[in-house]
Amino acid sequence: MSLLEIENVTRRFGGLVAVDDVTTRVEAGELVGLIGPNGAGKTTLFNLISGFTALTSGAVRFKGAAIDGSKPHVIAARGMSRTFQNLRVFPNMSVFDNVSVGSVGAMGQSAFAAVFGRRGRSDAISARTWEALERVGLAEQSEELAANLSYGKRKYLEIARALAMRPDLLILDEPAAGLNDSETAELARFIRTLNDDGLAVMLVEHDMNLVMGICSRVVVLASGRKIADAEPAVVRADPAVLEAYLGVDE
Amino acid sequence: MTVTRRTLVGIALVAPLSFVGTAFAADPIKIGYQLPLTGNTAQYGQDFKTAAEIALDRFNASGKLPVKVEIVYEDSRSDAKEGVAIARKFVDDEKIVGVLGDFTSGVSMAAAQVYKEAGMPQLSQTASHPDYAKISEWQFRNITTQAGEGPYNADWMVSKGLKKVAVIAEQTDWGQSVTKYFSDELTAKGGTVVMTEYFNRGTPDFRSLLAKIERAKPDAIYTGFFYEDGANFLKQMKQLGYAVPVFSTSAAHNQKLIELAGPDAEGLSLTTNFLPNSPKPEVKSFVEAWVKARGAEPGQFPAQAFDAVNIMLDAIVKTYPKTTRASVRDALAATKDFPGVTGVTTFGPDREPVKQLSKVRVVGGVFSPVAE
Amino acid sequence: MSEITRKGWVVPVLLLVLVFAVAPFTLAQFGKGYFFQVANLVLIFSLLAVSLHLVTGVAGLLHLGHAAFYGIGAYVAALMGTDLKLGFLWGLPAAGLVAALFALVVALPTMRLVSIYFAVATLAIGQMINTVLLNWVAVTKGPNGVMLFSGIKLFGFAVKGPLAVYFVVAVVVVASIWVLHRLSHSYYGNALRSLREDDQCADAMGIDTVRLKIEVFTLSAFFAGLAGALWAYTTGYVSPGDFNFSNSILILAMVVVGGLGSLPGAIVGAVLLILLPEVLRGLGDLRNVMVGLVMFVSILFLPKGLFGEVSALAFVRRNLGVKWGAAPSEREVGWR
Amino acid sequence: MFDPYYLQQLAIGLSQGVIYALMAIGFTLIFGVLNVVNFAHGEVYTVGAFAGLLLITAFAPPFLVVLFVVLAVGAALGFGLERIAFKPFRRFSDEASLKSRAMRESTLMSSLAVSIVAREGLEIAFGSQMQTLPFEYLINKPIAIGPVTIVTGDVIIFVVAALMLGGLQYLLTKTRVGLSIRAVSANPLGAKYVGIDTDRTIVTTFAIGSMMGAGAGILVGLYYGAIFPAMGFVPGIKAFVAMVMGGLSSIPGAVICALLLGLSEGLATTFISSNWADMVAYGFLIVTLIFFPQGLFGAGRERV
Repeated sequence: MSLLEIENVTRRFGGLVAVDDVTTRVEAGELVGLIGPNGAGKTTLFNLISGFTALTSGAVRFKGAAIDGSKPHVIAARGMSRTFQNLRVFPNMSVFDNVSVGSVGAMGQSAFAAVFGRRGRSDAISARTWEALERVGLAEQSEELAANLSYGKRKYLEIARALAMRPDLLILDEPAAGLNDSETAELARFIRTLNDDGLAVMLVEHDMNLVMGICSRVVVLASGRKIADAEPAVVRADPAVLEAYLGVDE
Repeated sequence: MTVTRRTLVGIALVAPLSFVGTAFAADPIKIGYQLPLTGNTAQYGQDFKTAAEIALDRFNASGKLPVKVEIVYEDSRSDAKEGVAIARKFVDDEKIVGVLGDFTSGVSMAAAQVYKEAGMPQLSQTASHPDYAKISEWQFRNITTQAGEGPYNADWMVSKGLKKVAVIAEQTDWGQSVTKYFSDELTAKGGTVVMTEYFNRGTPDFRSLLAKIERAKPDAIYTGFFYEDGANFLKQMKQLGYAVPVFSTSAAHNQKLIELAGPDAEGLSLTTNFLPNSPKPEVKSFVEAWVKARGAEPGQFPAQAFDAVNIMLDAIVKTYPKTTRASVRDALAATKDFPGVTGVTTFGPDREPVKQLSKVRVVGGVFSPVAE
Repeated sequence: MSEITRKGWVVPVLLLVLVFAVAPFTLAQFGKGYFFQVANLVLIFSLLAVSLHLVTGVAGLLHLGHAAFYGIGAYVAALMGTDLKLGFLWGLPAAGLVAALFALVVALPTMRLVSIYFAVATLAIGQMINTVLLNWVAVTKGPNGVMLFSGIKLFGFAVKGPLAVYFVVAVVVVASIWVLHRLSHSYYGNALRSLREDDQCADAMGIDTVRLKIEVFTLSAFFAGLAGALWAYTTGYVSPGDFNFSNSILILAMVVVGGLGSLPGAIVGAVLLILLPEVLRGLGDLRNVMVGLVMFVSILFLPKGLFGEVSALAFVRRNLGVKWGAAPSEREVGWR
Repeated sequence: MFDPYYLQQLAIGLSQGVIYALMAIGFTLIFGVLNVVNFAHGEVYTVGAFAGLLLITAFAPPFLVVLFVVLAVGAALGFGLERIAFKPFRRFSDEASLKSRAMRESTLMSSLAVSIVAREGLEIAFGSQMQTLPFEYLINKPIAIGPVTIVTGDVIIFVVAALMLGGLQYLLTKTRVGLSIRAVSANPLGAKYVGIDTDRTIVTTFAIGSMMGAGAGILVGLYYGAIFPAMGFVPGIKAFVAMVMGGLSSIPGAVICALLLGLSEGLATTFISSNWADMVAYGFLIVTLIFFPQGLFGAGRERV
């Protein structure tokens, strides 16, 4: 049983087939890249997996249980957390509070506990939050307002928020978008270390180098269809992939 | 810095004491008047204020008392929150021996709880809630309630052979009492209420309701509205080309009704206890003063306020120099055959007025007395 | 830093001293009833503003019908007191619970709405509840309102006099605000804030946004209901006009003027918008124009409120709990 | 055999709806561009009516002159309102402010504050009572169409509303100004980048929207013969509701919903009672929103 199984997933928007009969999987502890030219359906596939968009047909299983049709928060609570293509931190909350939302989302805190609860539970939430903050190196800026962070730091903030949920699978939607080369390289190293610690990661990326450099397997989409699914070296040599990229003139 | 603050605190603590110290006999006696001077019902409150000023100026000029009487006006906006705060304020002011107002029953009754607790006589010129005077022995009013006006109207209509009546009234405590007392008497006299409906005060469009009334085919319509809703109602009735006799209460007795509705107000019948064209001298002089101040003839409500102020002043005169809240209350309760512009007022044991009603009809753009 | 932590008790104690000792003592100096009445109003509206703050300020749901739940509470307390002869100790919790129950029922279908659609739904709910209060004569006594003669009785003792009533109101309001404070400054509160900032994103963080919205709407209505019961018992007469749309807007204005998202701001807003019209009484007819102008100027120059959320949060943290910027080893989770 | 009574009630409900529609058009236009609730729109309506009243009592000009002067006053009011209550808040353009709800709600409150000042000011100047109007100006002469009676005002208001709607659609789709309004409404930042003077566009929108509001005010004032400082409150709420029901950005949608709202009130009076009419109208709104969470004519919410 794979960690995440995607079977014959299709999504239509009106006449447009955004994702067309895609089948793939993510194993526990794997680092999978999802690439494709613009409009290939990568983000749509992400949204299908994380419950933000409903499937037209097909099935998605996570840890063996069907999750298609589940609400995003249910899927998240099962251990899959995600980031967004266009940064979506909570700008008017502090860095700590941003990340604590991930912790509280995973652990839960009832209104009653918030008022009358003893500190134990809160300490657990707080500990988890600090752990995530330290992991991405934002502990020093925990009091800063998220809106005041630099663009690069906000990327890490979003990842920290997802990590605070202690997911089994982290899905990253274009994490390197808008970063320069050295920042991208640093991010790549960071994602690598996450994976080294046993966290399964799936990332959508435009940046071929990033994906090819760190992923153990690469899935290629073009016009909603899967055209390749193999190790980076194999994909790089695949004529269909080259055609897809060259044909669209990426 | 510290010194200043200490001084300020000192002044703040001493100030009220010094007031008490300087109080002596020639101090004016004060009456509180809570009324809406701003907000949606400000027009009524402003009328009351003008009427009260006329009454008070005359009183102070007459020299009936060696000291002056003052009226403290406080704006309640017809908001219970503010009304209650004002009531506390009046109660706190030792020199205030009696309170007039408020305009609406709702605010009057909220404030009445305070007056009841503190023992302050309250005389409302307009509060018409059936339970208002029942709150405590401190509440008085000089407006006839619908318990008197409703049956009077019902008898009038039955005597004219109008037995099938549609009753409409605004959805307020007053409107509720309009329909209740009228309908009880009408059915007792063998008439039938073919339809009863309430509308929200300030409804701009009565046409749906009018069409509905027309369908019920009454002989006449009995209405519980104030002049503004009344003017709209009558105009739209004319628009729809619907004509049946319309009867109303003293609340609609206002010159503005005729100004707003114009010829469409013709034929409206109503009861009142104030006749501005009455030959009585007290009425004449009040109307003159009013016209001087406002440029138009006064309606029922200002007259009501004018009388309320005079009744209160009369009670103060009777008790002077031992004027206290309790003595004023007793004097008010003993008011008998007080000659006011709205007729003779006597308070019954229930602190409700016993008054004479008159019938008027709009003829040629004026409220004209009719004998039927 | 740890010194600041230990000072955490200072501000709350100062506030308690102010509410329970300084204020009543000073009020008693100035007058007997009026100042206490205004103080009661300030307390009641502080509670209303803080309860709306939880929905509108923290969870970011523009709520235009809050006064209706306040009204339900007032009517429940008043009707229980008159028709059922159940006094303050029954009426107070019942007012909160019934208001909360109503909120829950209306929240279930409407909480999926977002942004302005939600706002207009709350407006409609508020108007409908008000229409019912006004027109369902058989139960609510309609426009006649309900008169509540029995004052506050606690365990057989009648609470008499403005000072005693003030203390009862103050205890209920302070306890309620404490609860609301704990709610808004907790991880639960952070989850609510995430709804305000980006509810889809919060969803991806495992937060059941619809459920949370329903919860917070219901909780807020509970406290509005308590405020209603206090109003019913302090005035002794309730009528539908006291709970109309204008009052909803007044409460909203308090929350916004004070600083949307800030609990101290909501209280500051309530104090200001209740006291201002009273202080300006001397201006006569002009006073409401002045209230509008003050509101306008305060929003113009301090659009994030007199007591903006960010500064307020920093203030709360500095004074009531741990300094979060501290290195992890020095951390001490105090107020969360 | 259909009872003409119901036809009459339908006609009354429709005429009520047209009045709400008249108000909703300007409201929706402003909301569509700025994405903020303009609480002062009701006061523009009221001030428009008072401007007409002053003109009538002072000079007694012909009806059309009154209407055009009021429209001009409305445009000026819109300009002033935008400058006072909305423009100052556009100085905050940093991200935290743009996303901050406090900032978004601040214009709502500033317009509320302006509306309080305007209403209270009118009350001090004119008193809160209904003003007396010369009867020859009232547009309420009955017209009988078979068994149904309507009045001249119904026709005038219907024609004006239709002209406004048509004119606005033309303006928005066929002219340069309309293009920039639509651009600013779709994406203010993008519009700025392609060289549209957003500031000017916004103020133009306000002027046009307020012109319609003021025109509605005097028309309805003359229709009912009732002009008073609080007259804008109820139509303001109803226009707001109609706009939301229609899906926020669709002006024809708002008009249709305003008609539905008027009809539902009329029918509620017919079958239940006039004091419950509001209940039916708002209940109708809630049910609509439950089944169409984006309003009847709204676009779906953008996801992720």
